[in-house]
Amino acid sequence: MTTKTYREAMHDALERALHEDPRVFLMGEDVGRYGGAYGVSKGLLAEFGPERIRDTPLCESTFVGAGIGAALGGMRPIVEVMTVNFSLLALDQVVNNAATLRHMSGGQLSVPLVVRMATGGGKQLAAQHSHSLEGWYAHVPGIKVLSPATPQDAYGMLFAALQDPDPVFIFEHQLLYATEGELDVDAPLPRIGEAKVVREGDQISLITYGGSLHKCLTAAAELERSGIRAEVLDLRSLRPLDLDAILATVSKTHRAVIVDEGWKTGSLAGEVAAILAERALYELDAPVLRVCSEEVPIPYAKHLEDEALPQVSDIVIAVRQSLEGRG
Amino acid sequence: MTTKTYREAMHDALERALHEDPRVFLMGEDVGRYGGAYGVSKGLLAEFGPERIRDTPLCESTFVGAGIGAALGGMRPIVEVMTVNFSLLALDQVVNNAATLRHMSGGQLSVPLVVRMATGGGKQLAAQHSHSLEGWYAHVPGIKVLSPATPQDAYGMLFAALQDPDPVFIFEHQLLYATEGELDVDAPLPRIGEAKVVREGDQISLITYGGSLHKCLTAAAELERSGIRAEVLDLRSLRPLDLDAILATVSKTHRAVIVDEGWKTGSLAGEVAAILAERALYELDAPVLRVCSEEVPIPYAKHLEDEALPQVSDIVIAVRQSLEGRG
Amino acid sequence: MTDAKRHGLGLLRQLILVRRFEEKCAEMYSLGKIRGFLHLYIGEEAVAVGAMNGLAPEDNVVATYREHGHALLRGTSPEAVMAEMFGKQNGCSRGRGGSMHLFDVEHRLYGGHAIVGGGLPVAVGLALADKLRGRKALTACFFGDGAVDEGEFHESLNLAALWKLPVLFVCENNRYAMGTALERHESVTDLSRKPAAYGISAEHVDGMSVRAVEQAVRRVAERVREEQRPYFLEVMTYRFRAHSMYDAELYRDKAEVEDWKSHHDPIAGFIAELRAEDVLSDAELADIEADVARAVEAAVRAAEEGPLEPVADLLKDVYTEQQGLA
Amino acid sequence: MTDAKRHGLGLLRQLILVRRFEEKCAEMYSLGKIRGFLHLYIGEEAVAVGAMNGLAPEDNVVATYREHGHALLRGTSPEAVMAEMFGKQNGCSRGRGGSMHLFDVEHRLYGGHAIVGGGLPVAVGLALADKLRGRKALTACFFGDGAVDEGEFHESLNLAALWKLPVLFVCENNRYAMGTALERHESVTDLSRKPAAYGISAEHVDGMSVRAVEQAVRRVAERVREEQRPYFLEVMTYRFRAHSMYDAELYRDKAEVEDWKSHHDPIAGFIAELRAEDVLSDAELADIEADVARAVEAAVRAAEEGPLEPVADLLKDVYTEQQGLA
Ligand SMILES: Cc1ncc(C[n+]2csc(CCOP(=O)(O)OP(=O)(O)O)c2C)c(N)n1
Ligand SMILES: Cc1ncc(C[n+]2csc(CCOP(=O)(O)OP(=O)(O)O)c2C)c(N)n1
Ligand SMILES: [Mg+2]
Ligand SMILES: [Mg+2]
Repeated sequence: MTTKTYREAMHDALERALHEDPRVFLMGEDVGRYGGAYGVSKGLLAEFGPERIRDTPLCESTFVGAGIGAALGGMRPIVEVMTVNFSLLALDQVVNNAATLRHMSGGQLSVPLVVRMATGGGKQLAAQHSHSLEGWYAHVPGIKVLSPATPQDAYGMLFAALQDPDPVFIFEHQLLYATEGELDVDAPLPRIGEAKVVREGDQISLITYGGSLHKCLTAAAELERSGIRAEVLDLRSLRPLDLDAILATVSKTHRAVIVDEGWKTGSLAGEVAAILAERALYELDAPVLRVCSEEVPIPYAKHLEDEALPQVSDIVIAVRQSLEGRG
Repeated sequence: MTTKTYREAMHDALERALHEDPRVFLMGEDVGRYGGAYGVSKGLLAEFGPERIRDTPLCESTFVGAGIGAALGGMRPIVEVMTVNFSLLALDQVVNNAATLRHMSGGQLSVPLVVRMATGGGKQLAAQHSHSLEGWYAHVPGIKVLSPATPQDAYGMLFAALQDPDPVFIFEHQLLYATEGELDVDAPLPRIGEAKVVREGDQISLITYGGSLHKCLTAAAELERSGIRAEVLDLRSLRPLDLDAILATVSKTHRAVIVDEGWKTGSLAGEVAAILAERALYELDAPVLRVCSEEVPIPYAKHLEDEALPQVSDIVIAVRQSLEGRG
Repeated sequence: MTDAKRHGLGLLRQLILVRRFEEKCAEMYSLGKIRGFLHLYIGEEAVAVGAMNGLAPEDNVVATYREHGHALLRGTSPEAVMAEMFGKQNGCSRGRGGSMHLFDVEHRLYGGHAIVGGGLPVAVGLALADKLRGRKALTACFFGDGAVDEGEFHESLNLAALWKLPVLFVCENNRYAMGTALERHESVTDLSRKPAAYGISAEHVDGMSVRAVEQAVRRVAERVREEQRPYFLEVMTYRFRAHSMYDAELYRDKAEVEDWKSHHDPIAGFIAELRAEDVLSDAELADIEADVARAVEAAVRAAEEGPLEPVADLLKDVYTEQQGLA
Repeated sequence: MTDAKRHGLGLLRQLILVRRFEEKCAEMYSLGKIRGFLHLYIGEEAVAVGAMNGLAPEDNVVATYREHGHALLRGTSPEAVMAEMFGKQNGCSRGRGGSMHLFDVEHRLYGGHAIVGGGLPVAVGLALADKLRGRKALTACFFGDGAVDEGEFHESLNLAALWKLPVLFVCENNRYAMGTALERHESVTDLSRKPAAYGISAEHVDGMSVRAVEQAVRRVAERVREEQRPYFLEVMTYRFRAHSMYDAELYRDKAEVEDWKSHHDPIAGFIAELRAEDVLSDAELADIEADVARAVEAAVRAAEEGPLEPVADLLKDVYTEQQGLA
């Protein structure tokens, strides 16, 4: 057990995966000589050479598609799509190929592809570089979607994804790379589809994932000082969602605030709220609340960006509002 | 007032728009000589010539982007993206340009662009040609999304979209083109953001849009024969959603079944359910139910496709289930 | 029978098989047995017949939605192809793909892609896998002139050239992308001039001559496997039928189509060639036709009789079943 | 003062303005006044200076995220550009865009695009609008060598050529796409060979010579407006600084960068030229530097003093406000 940053954990996982399985290779824009836009793959080119650490041209659709093809051809590609913002250019390959090929071929093909990308805002990168679109990916049957929020999950989920025979998309919130946490490289792998209660409480459930987890934990700590016991559920797997865990926490606390950096309308938070409306209506003592991004292209100026993105204070306010709701 | 097919109504609207405003032009794959993949623009090339009816190469990203540029440059382009399936290739232009340019430029620019596309399944076109992704578009601030379900709305919404100074996306379910309805070309234009109760009832609300509207109406008629009075709300505008209308119908009936051809997880139906969980919790006498597509790449074989897509019988079953729910 | 004769008759049988098979498809479509989109290859058969004869079994094939011929020639049985179009479980994709999505991993046919241009990146990836694994095989990627417009064409050629991948790009230039004539969708209509932008060698082939295609593909395929570099063939052909069954063909003259049919039919042309060489008798031709007719009938029968996949299996293979998991 | 001299000194002032302005940006970044991504144009100034002098005010400009120079030269005030980077309401995009999204409709600057390749289709559309409206103007579209890899490059050149649109494609080839050298992202590194695939004429220009760029752009721009056809300029240049402020520059030798800086600096080079022509005195140079320094200081002051947009206006202009509607 050591303390590592999220960046280091993902780096170490990649390094180990490349060591352990000759079918694994990494490709994407600037993963090699540059060391990765977020520095995750720094050093791997020197260690594994340009055949296995492949700098691609700028062609998101084609290098994601080539990842699909290489997976069909017996390799275990890990594709880094610098950020989710650019992944829009590759979405056809994701939705129409990666997600369909197994089912549509009558089960003949598998696409054991892992795609990693940074997501989220908070660095004043403005409207074209601050998207949180993992909720869209979670809509697509045929792929799986993970959202590690800790170094331990970053590490473990890469292996869970590599062991999975189907395409797995890993979303890494860009503000997480510098965060630290414990890393046990021998810990059992996380199971895809399993959420986790990361803080226990019995008055209200904060349901969240990825970059918003830390905001929820901070909010929960703050609330505790006012005597409010919030439970925090980290979804971790966005597709499949862990319905049992969602229903369990709400059945325990009877109130839910869902926190998600996506724009509210059509957000993944909306899906969780819908699940509650369908399956836990009689458990709810107050309306479900969502803390999401404002419905606006994320602006550059810090005060505007802060206003647009979910903040700890927004979570605290939502919790108080929920607790004041009718019981 | 005449009877027209949906196809004719959209054709007539295009024709009139081209007559009335010299800034309007139509571009897209096969809109000219072929007459449009669904025959909507047949005859327009002969009438308006190749400058205004422009067959494009196969380059979705670029002709949508060119529509954005032409709108910036003072034109009123109508872009036809044959189907939503191919629009994935243009999603970067939609999300990163059409939706952002006004806000991100500090209000200097407007993008008066209209994009039309066919959507939906039901014609045995298999996994790559049967998507219902309008819910994704409804997630994006900066654009508006319409879903006409009748000839009258097809006609009126084209003009509503053209009059709007911002980008408007019109989704035309492919099974609607051959359907007939009354068309009054002098009727007042629909307002973007306005849903419509198309059948009154007081026991349960069927909330739907587009290609699913007719299924809901059929189900409602069938239910009436068993004495069940279902109200049918046609959302019509998917962004912005008409919250008032959604809340009004559920406040009246206290039960809701949401019908949407998108895959259930992360569907627009989920957003509507979330709105109810947030704002109408105490109005609900039973869990919200969603009738959506199964979470599967839509298969070719008819019996499998039928099983995958929402059917009238699924709606009827959901209604009965809801009515049996606790009051 | 000489080898040359045997080979010639073999090619002819393949050409006729694809033609008659698809004529039957059209008939089955009008009977409602086949649904959805159906894109016929009639007129273009020499391309796939020639190409598949020039490839090796180890090579991978990626094709478009106009791929009945490619599947049949690659080795997928007519039964499996017809059953697929009938939506039956004995179809090569279990009835889930239909006409546009024929898959046959045993014969290394990786689809059947219905998004124009969408197969190219996949082909590049298959070739990358082979290169990394040291497999001496190429990936043949078939696509139309319309696909050349798409960004993925450009990206895929660049990547294949940059990484020296064994991809054989085969452009089936039938002069139309749906209803849009080549000169209305491409600024440079000589498509074989495009690959120079990537340093990829390219040539034209007469796609109405099965022998020309076969020879070109065989020659070039060896080079691709040897040199581990992509190559581009522009195969000049013409579609005799509508783009799909929905197409009223408003965009081209009947006379143009008739001219192609009467003067450039790849089957009539090849029959004339074989006759001129004195290696095809009327009886042999009749035998081939009879043999093919039997094969097509058998295919229809298998498709008719094939079972439907149980509805309960709808969700099967959305994901791969994993040991110990549901 | 002769016209030639006046023009020369004007160009020099512009070059120095862009340089000093960006040096100040770097300083402001290290102070935390500017945040987010900041891509400096230092080393490449002759491209935008030359180009903007060769264009007409009626022409449209579409640029990338490395566009401070383009904005300044197009006519946006240093105050408005600096304030934008400070996130202030007096910024040219009201502080919402930042460094990567400078907009100035008055000067026909249509961004500031941060998705590589994403500006090209927009430029094509602007040119289409002009053509349809009969405006005699072109759209100049700036993009990097990395953008050439993207599918939209291919699609946009094809569409512009096919529809004969007045687009001047200006490729700012600085030999790197972020950390990836040209030869590692492009199969054919002579990018001026690409436009032939679309029938578009192309040429190289020395991007370290402001006069070469200006002359080429002026000459070619007239042709584009006259002939109503696209044209492609590959401008050879080099980025002296890191890709953005986050870049440790592991991918290129210090020596390579030093060589470019000492032997190819577009400003030092132009100063030497002017001196050799005897049209620049030390005093004049000092005046320019002082004048520029004042302009840059004024820009910083305006940025410092500018107001923040009220948080209550966050949602303003997500949509256009319509008469009678909220
Ligand atoms: C990305 C995309 N855009 C549009 C379509 C609709 N479409 C199907 S086939 C076709 C024409 C393709 O022409 P070409 O590549 O020449 O192939 P051909 O049909 O002539 O064999 C079009 C526009 C599609 N399937 N995919
Ligand atoms: C579609 C897309 N992919 C990746 C990126 C990340 N990125 C930003 S700039 C850049 C390099 C672009 O290089 P080039 O076009 O040569 O322009 P330069 O920065 O050299 O001026 C990359 C990869 C992006 N912004 N957009
Ligand atoms: Mg074609
Ligand atoms: Mg560059």
